[in-house]
Formats: sequence, C-alpha cells, structure tokens
Amino acid sequence: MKLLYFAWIRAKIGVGEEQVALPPNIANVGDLLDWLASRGDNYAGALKERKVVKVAVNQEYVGTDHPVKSGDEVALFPPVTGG
Amino acid sequence: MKLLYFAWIRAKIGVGEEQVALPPNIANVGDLLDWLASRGDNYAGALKERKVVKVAVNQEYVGTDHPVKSGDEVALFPPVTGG
Amino acid sequence: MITVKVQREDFDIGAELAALSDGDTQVGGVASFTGLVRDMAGPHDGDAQSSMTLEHYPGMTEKQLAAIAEEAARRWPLSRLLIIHRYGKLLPGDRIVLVASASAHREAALQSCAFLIDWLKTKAPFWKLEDDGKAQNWVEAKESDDKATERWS
Amino acid sequence: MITVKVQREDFDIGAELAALSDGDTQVGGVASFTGLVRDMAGPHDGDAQSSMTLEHYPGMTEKQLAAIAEEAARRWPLSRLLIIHRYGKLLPGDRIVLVASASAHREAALQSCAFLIDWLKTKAPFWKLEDDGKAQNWVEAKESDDKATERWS
Repeated sequence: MKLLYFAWIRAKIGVGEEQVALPPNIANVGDLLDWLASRGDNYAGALKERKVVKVAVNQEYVGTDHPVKSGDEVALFPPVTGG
Repeated sequence: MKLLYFAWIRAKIGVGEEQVALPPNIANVGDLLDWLASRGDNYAGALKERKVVKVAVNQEYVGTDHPVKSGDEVALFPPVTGG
Repeated sequence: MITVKVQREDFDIGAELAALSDGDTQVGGVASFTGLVRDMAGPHDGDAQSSMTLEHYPGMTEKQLAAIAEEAARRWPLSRLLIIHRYGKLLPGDRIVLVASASAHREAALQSCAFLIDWLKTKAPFWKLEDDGKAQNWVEAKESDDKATERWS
Repeated sequence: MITVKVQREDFDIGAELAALSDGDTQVGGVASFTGLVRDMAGPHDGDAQSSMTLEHYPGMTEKQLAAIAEEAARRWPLSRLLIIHRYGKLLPGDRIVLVASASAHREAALQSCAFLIDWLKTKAPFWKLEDDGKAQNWVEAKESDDKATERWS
C-alpha cells in the first residue's frame, strides 16, 4: 500500500510518502489509522485528533468504514485550506 | 429650460435636445409632460404611454410631482437597458 | 477608491483588474463581471451581421454610476471598486461593461459585483439599439432586471 | 468547455477571461474571482517579509477541481468554465487562484463563480503554510468556509 501524508500530518510523521505491507487484519480506514498510530510517537501525534484527519483512498474522499486493500493509494491530511 | 430626449423617445420626437421657454402655468414634471404632449403629434406619440416615460431633472431621477423651473435641465427617456 | 469610466473605447481587463489590488496587500480577492454583446442574428440568418448601438446620457451616466458604486461601498467592506461602461456601436463578442471590486473578503467582492451589475441595469441611463442585420429595434427593459434589483433593497 | 490548470506559474487574467468567450457569441457575460495572497506581516512588523507556501496533492487536486467544475456545469447553464490554482511559494499580492465562468445569463455566471470558490476552499486538496517573517504555521480551516459551502447543498 502506498501512503501519502500532507501538510502538518506530513510534518509530524516526518515523511511525505511511504510504501507499507498491510498486516492481514486491516479491513478498513479505521483499522489502518489505528495500526498507523501504533507505529511510533510521530504517527500517534499526527493522528491524535482523529476527527480532523481527512482520508482519501485512490484520490477520493472516504469515511473510516471504507475498505482498504494492499494495492490502494491512501492519503492522510488535515482539512484543506486552498483557494 | 433645456430638454433632452433619449432612445425611442428621441426618435419619435425627432430631436435630441431643445431649448424651450416655459409657459407660466407649468409647476411640476406632470404639467411639463402634459404641455409637451400638446405641442404636436410627434410629442403626443412619444409621451403616449406616460408610465414608461422616465424623467430626470438636473440629472437626478424624479417623479411627476417634482417641481420644474426655467433654468432646469429636464431629460425624458424610456426605461434604461444598459449593462 | 471608486473608479468610473464611460467611454467609446475597449478596455484591457487584465490591466484593470491588476490595478484593483496593485500596492494593496490587504486585498484577498477581486471579483469581476464582464458583459458582452451577444449575436442577435441567429445561426440561420446567413451572413446577416448584427450589431448593437449604445446611447447614453453624458453627465448623468457618470453621476449614476458613481452613486451606484458609492452605495456598494457603503454596503460591503471594499478596498476598491471599478465600473467601465462603453457606448457607441458594438459588434457581437465586444465587451460592453466591466464591474469589479476588491476586498479582503471574497463574499464582499462577489456580492458587490452582482449588486453593481443589477443596479446598473436598472439605474444607469444607457439604451441599446439592436440591429439584427435586417431591422433596428430598441431593446425593451426586462422585468427580470427590475426583480434582480429589488432583491438588494 | 471545462478547463482546469494546477501550476506553479502565474497566469494572465486578461488572456484567460478573453479565451472564455472567444468565438462564442452566445456568451453574454463572464464572471471571475481572483484570490490573492494577503500580507500577514502587519504594517508594524518593520521589514518582516511574509510569504505563503501552497502544498497540494498532485493527481487528486486535478480530479477534485474537475469534479467541482462539472458540478457547477450541471447546476447552471454555462458555456465555459475555468479554474486555475497555483502551488509553491507565493508573496503578498501574488495571485493564488482564478475561477471564471461564461454564460448567456449573468446570474448563472456570477453564482457559479461563488459556488466554485466556496467548494474549492473545502474540497480541493491544498494546504497553506504561512510565514509571517518570524514563524511558520499551517493555516487552519475556517468554519465559515464550511458554512459557505453548505449553502449550496
């Protein structure tokens, strides 16, 4: 799975992009966030306020119950501030 | 008094501008329109539908009860269609 | 802060809009509306060339446009405001009018632009004479324009 | 009919707006909104130079902007529609974004512009990092932007 991080989530985690092998028990976005938060203080800190973390799977906005699979591109980012 | 006519009111009257000496009994815009309409078929035709005739005295929109005096610039025109 | 131009000549939208924020870094947004001459000769009219001639009331036009602009400046927090309106003979695709406003806030810029064009259409002394290539006729005022203006009162 | 550009470079508003009606004489009006970088270092901050860096999500950005534009085209009778959004480091006064739409009807052009900028502010994956000359901070999303978007739903 390809993971992308943007803005302060990227800054807190310390990388903008990484390739991860999904543990077998990860079925949806919520599972993925829980697992990521367990990977270290940088992840836990970045994902602490879970409700401000926006998620896109394959470049579409999704909710926490959206399924994820190993070939997906999953992006995590704070609320957008363009325009 | 300086009279100005625009758009189809100008076209129907046949001139765009004229200087007139006001008869003494003309006190307001309504009087002026009545008097003008009596000056000939071209005026009568142009001012027939009185409610569509817009009037400006000294370049400000006014109603038919607005006073007029000899030094005024009075303009008659149809509803505007700019923009 | 308020600029009003009534002119026969065309205008340069890029330069005009740039001037609305030039040197003022408190401006967060510039909204604009440009009105264009539509082709009155339909696609079936062969080589009929339509045109539009705008007549206006020199002196009163400038006063009315300035009054409309001042009213917009009272209603919204605007940094600068521009109205350019052309007169004379224009061809399909030609620019007729530009209204634009600069503000720290996008809502103020966009709403004031809508207000300016609505008011201008019912208050500014301009009259359009359409020529569809066969006959000339004076454009009639639209009730929908009066309605559009009423929503601001 | 729909043009979306995501780019580092500045753009030429005059040329972009002219292109929205070029060759289409059924267009009666072109509305636009240009967003600019405001100066975050206040007038009392001496020679502090503020700047803003826009980060985005390449690929998803273009898709989201196209989806927003398509939604506008479904809601209003538009001839053409344009969104340009820049990324990278920008200085006060620099253009960030241009949304513009061309229509036979002024209401459609103006309202769709307001819709485009409101939606873009809550849906397009851009993030602003402000630097006021002393410290950097990520701009927080505004509740007022969410509210502005809600009025279209």
